Amino acid sequence: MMPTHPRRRWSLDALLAIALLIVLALVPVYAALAAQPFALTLATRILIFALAAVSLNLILGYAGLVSFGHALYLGLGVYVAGIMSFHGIDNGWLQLLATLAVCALVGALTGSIALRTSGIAFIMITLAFAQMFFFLIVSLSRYGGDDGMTLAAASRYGTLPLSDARLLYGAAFVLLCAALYGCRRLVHSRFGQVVCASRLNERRMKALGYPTFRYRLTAYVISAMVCGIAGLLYVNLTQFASPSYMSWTTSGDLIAMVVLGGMATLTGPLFGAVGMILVEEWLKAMTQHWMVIFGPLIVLIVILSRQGLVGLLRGAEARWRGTPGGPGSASPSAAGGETQ
Amino acid sequence: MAGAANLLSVRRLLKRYGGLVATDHFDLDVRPGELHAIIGPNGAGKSTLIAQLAGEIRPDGGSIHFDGRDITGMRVERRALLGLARSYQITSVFPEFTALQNVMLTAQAHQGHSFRFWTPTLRQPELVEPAAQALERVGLGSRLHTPVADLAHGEQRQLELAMVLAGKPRLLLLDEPMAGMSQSESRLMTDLLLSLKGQYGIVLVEHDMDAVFALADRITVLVYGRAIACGPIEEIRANPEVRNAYLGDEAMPS
Amino acid sequence: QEPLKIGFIGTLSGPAGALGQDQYDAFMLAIKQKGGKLGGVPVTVIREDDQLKPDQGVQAATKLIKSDHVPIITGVTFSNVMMAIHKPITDAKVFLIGSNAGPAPIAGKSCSPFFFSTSWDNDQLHEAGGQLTSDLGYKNVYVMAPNYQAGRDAVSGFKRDYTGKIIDEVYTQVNQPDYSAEIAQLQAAKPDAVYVFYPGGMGVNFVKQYRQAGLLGKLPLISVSTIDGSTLPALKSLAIGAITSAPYAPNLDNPQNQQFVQAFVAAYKRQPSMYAAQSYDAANLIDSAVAKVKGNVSDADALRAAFKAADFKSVRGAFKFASNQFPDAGFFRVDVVKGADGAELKAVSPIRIQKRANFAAACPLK
Amino acid sequence: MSLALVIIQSLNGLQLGVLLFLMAAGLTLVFGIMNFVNLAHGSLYMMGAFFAASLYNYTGSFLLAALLLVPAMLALGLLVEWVALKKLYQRDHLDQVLATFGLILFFNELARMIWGASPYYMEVPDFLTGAVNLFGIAYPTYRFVIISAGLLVALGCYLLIHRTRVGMLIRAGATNRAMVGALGVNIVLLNSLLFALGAVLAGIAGLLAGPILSVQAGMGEPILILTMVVIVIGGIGSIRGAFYASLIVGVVDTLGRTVLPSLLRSFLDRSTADVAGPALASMMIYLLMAVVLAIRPRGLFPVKNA
Amino acid sequence: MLLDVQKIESFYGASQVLFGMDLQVGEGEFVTLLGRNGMGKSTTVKSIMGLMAPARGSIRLAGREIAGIASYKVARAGIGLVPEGRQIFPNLSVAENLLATAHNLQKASQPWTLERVYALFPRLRERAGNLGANLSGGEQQMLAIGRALMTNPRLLILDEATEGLAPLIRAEIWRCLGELKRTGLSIMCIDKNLGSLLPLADRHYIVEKGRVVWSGNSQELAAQHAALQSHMGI
Ligand SMILES: Nc1ncnc2c1ncn2[C@@H]1O[C@H](COP(=O)(O)OP(=O)(O)OP(=O)(O)O)[C@@H](O)[C@H]1O
Ligand SMILES: Nc1ncnc2c1ncn2[C@@H]1O[C@H](COP(=O)(O)OP(=O)(O)OP(=O)(O)O)[C@@H](O)[C@H]1O
Ligand SMILES: [Mg+2]
Ligand SMILES: [Mg+2]
Repeated sequence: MMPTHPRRRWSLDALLAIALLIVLALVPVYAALAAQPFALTLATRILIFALAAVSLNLILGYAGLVSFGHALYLGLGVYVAGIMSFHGIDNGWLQLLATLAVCALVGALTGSIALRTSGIAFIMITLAFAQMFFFLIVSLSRYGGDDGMTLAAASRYGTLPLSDARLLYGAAFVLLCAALYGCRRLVHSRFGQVVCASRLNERRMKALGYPTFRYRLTAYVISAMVCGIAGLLYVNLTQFASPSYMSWTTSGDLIAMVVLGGMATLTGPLFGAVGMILVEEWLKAMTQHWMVIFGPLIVLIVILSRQGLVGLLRGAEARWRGTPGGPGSASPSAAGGETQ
Repeated sequence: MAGAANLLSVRRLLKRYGGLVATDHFDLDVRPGELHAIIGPNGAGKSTLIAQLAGEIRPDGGSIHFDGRDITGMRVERRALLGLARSYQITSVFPEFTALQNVMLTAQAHQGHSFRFWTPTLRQPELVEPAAQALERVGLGSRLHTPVADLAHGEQRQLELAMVLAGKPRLLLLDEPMAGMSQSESRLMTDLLLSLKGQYGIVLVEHDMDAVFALADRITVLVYGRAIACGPIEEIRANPEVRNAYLGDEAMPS
Repeated sequence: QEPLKIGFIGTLSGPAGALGQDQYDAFMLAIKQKGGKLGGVPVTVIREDDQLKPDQGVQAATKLIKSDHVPIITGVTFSNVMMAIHKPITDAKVFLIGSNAGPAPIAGKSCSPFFFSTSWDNDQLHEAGGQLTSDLGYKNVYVMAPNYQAGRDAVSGFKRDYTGKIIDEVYTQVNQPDYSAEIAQLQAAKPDAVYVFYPGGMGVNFVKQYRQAGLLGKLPLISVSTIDGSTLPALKSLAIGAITSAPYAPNLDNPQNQQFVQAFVAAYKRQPSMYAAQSYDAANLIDSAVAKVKGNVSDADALRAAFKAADFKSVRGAFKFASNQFPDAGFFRVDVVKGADGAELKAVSPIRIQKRANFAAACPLK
Repeated sequence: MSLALVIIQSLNGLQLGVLLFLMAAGLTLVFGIMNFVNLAHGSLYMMGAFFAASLYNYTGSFLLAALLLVPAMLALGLLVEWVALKKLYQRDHLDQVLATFGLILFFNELARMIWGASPYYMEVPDFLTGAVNLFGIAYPTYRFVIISAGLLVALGCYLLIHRTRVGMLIRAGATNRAMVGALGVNIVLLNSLLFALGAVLAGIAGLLAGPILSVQAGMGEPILILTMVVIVIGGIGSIRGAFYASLIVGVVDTLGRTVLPSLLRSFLDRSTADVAGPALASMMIYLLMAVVLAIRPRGLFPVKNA
Repeated sequence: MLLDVQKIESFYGASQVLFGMDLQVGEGEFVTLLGRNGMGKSTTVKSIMGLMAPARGSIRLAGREIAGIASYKVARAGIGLVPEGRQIFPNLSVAENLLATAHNLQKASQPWTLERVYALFPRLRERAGNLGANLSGGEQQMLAIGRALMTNPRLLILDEATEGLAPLIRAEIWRCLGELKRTGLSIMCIDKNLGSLLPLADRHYIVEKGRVVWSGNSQELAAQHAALQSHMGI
């Protein structure tokens, strides 16, 4: 007997996300036609941060591990590429491999200590590890220390250098789409279900026979590795490696993107990254004291919406369709039950 | 009485909280297929005992053997995979998951490791089917896709049982499964447990004496962490010490 | 006439926002004084805040270059931002007129024909400090700086022109709030004088605590980039008695500076800092160069030659570019003395640096 | 290092610890006991310092400034709580992290708009200037004031939380707000007042730190991170834990800064030691925290509950 | 009439749970709510207690409208709650649990004290210094009752009054409730032990799908027991 599934239906937020991806895919065309190369740079930044946010969402949203130090892995990606090219290794594949290896290693090491704690202590210990690496990089004067260092040469994939803006953009776009799709599969897979359920009730999962620690650690490591890739792209965008990439405010920005977009939703990090960066740019253009507006705006969104932008969309959709949903009713989405 | 024939045998189990001895050199044997009830006043140490059997609390002394194996120091998740399944006194499920997903988690736990990253679980019949069957068995067949948060208290208790069953357990540790149920539902649950009886070893902790007397093969009475009596129903009912310490008038045949 | 677009990048927000603000205000003052024009061409300044984040700096630079198509960018407060944006800007053949940060590499092997500085290179600043300390006759000095590149540059620069003995050199954490432990430590070492480099808030912390330990006035304190126009308002009389080595002080006795200080005070109700002064110089440098090429900024070679001539009056007095396009300009002993609003900075005597920075030699430009 | 110096440095460590505790106490009320992650506590500290500095500069009296500061911070705390945070108690920590992150941005910029971007002036009051001579090293009198103020606050907080009925209610409310309300306590008001009390404590920390530190926008965050490290090491929600952890962190940090470099020099060559010393010293407390949490995941003095 | 609930309707999000509940509790009366699981008994209690606001309908306590007001005001007006699932404060000791919210706003002449509660539940005295989290389930239930009594209510509401209690203690609780009733306290009780409730209670309400489907006194209930049992599953 195979029970019937609830009917599949594209939700509003999924449709909007697809529309957004299509718009993003057209940015290079626009940039070329309108002679606005800056638009491409901005959009690349959005894609890269969206990728990092997707990786953070995996542990923050689905696994319920509030990491306040995720910028660490962004920074590791940046510095692995930076240091390798400093020593004349600009082979992109090698850099990618090294980034993945380093992030996995650091993730496994710090994760296995951090995962012993939970709640606020977890928030703090992830922050502490990020700070430790921050200070470590600051003291490496050979690689620029606090001042950072210019990327000696862009990563090269065969004959293709990532310093080509359009190539970089393409790579970021493809990787983001892949990450989104991968995340969707992952969350509904056996592994994903275990990770989500461990967030809801870890003790019960143990009683069911799951060694939860290793599943959560694996999720943490996967997330670290994906974020490392974002770092690798980022250093090619800015052509510069700086310890400030792994400062705690960057971690805060990433959290803001995930939460404002909608935690534990597939599309949330994408909306979050796009929204945050665009609003920031727009406010900056308006006033020097943009943060006086930006800060309260964050507070306002947090208060008004429990599920971030995606939550607002779903609420609107529910009202429009006249079905129960939105805040108040328990949302199965967080369990990975959405858009099966 | 001891020996390999016992599914579970506990010897001189000891647990202290500061000055309080919650489990005091406690012995217990559960035969395969036996329903063994544990009763006793509040704070006697029943939940503490169950938690030690399940592996959530580490005893300070004594031994626990399951199916001839010493599991005294074994971790919770290993015990669960051996077939030791427990339910909680306070309902403990995954509120944001649907009923089906909850039960599928149990099934999944017993199908090897879960480092499988790609196929959606809802498209894996080897998970969905046993889960749906278990739900059917406890009477939740129509609630498969209801998020658990929307289930009533009693239904959540039923779900709790379905989760236990889906794991192909060999010994059930049930801590007050009737708690918070109305009489009719208690009766349903009693019937359900009756239908399971004989297939699994069951350790039942319960204050609902109607249920205990309807179900138990043997009863152990726990007072201040110590077993003061152990035997078949009639023997326990008749025991004046038990009546004094625990039953009061309720044990009178009605 | 098509206005000339000039990009300004500075640290305008965050704790160090005052520095960038000084640079910006002075730059705008110069333009205002010239009727909204530089070199006879009307200018619009496009302002970008790097938030003291290198990636933000790069982003701002990219925007200025690719989207606004500016031919000239000025400002840049901090070394790390400068390191990040130097290459992208000069690679795009856009002129970068730095008015503060001067990290060693861009004065040396990474120098670029498109980069000019109206300030100094980091080492130069501290060579002057070392020279001053020697001149004052202190034989045993205790040296302190924050533990980052600029701090280490500071100490190595100091050592180059200081002839006495360094009892100990101590590197403290960046943005450390409390120095009481270090202050106890240095008292125990019994030096003749203490030399420190603590820019921004760190300086305020250090000097306050140094004063509270009763040391200021007893144990001479020589500092660089620690007590300046941006931090003095927070210290006021607490800093009286400190000696500093600086490229600028509001009381420098030249006509250009006198009118600058007067105009700056009138416009912004505060004394100009060295950041303001250097940025004012940058504006005047651009003014002179644009005038020389008659507003035709598209001819890069001509414009570069015009910059190189440095045909303007610096508020620091004599000013010319060395081969690496960093200035040969004055440094001064500047004391903190009792003044109008509690305390003011007063240049006492010029410092003659013995040796030129050795970076110019490393720079391939001639 | 001589014995005298060791004593002085321990005193310095103690003093830093007490300063940290002043922050940690207020934060523990809000963060540990109300179970509300308030990153904006650093901003309240900053506002306290600015208020105190302005009041002091305006009235010319430190004591008067201190007196006026309390109602000012109370009002600010109530306002912030009422406008922005009231709705967030029942939300998860993440929403709180984020909203208060937004508040940090707001307050830093606000301070910059009101008081300017450069550090703001504040000095030690005349009657507390001067230094005591300890073993030939001048030790500022004002530091003793900080130490005693911190100890007083520690005692007061401990008594409030553990010896009064309000304390019981506060602890009860941390785990089950709805139930406290259903038993007849105006938990909304209680929480507002508690938050405001946290703000006052932060303000007092700002007041005391103002004369020795630079009062400027953004001054709250470095100390906030340190304080949170303290709280986590001590065990979240425990005033006692926060107190001991503050002292431990203060001493470890101070000795790390002073002893470690000379220690390293004794067996590494000078230049390596100069690089490694400060780097290690700056990572010291984070290492300490990692070690503590690896061994005792709930901190040194965990609060016992479910 | 002490408590008068008229036609209240309550929702969780968009799903309606109460469809016009009506019930009354007189001064000094002992009333029970019966019904299968999930029928809305606890929701009724929460609505009365101000823990959720009913969308429609009125709730009067001694003539004063209390529907929708904050729960602490309801409590102060004189309702004491023993909630479903106990909800004692895990990080407070037993004594603190009792003292923290104690008050006597109704000016009861013989207010509840620690001593009286301990006399009622001697087990609690033994465990007085223990944290709430470290109590057994039954001890927690006793504590929850004691805690409600310490607010000196005029109306005591017990949701699942004896859940998880041993038979002896259960009997003890029934005896206490009887005694409390004699002192003039009004009681509203939800419990499944009909046998014990019948001699104690004055009137009964049977709840089904969010409304009252039967009400009557104990004799009537006893008389119709069999029929009601098969229909309503009480
Ligand atoms: N962590 C702990 N620390 C101290 N004492 C504890 C702890 N856990 C339980 N106890 C005490 O141990 C005794 C046994 O508790 P347990 O929960 O096992 O009782 P129980 O038999 O299940 O009672 P009930 O039937 O009421 O659920 C109780 O007196 C309880 O207060
Ligand atoms: N927080 C909630 N969110 C959504 N639905 C809820 C919630 N709490 C209860 N319900 C639903 O409301 C209905 C009534 O619940 P209620 O708890 O009032 O029943 P009850 O009569 O007290 O049952 P029980 O005897 O099991 O306690 C149930 O169907 C339940 O699923
Ligand atoms: Mg129990
Ligand atoms: Mg109920």
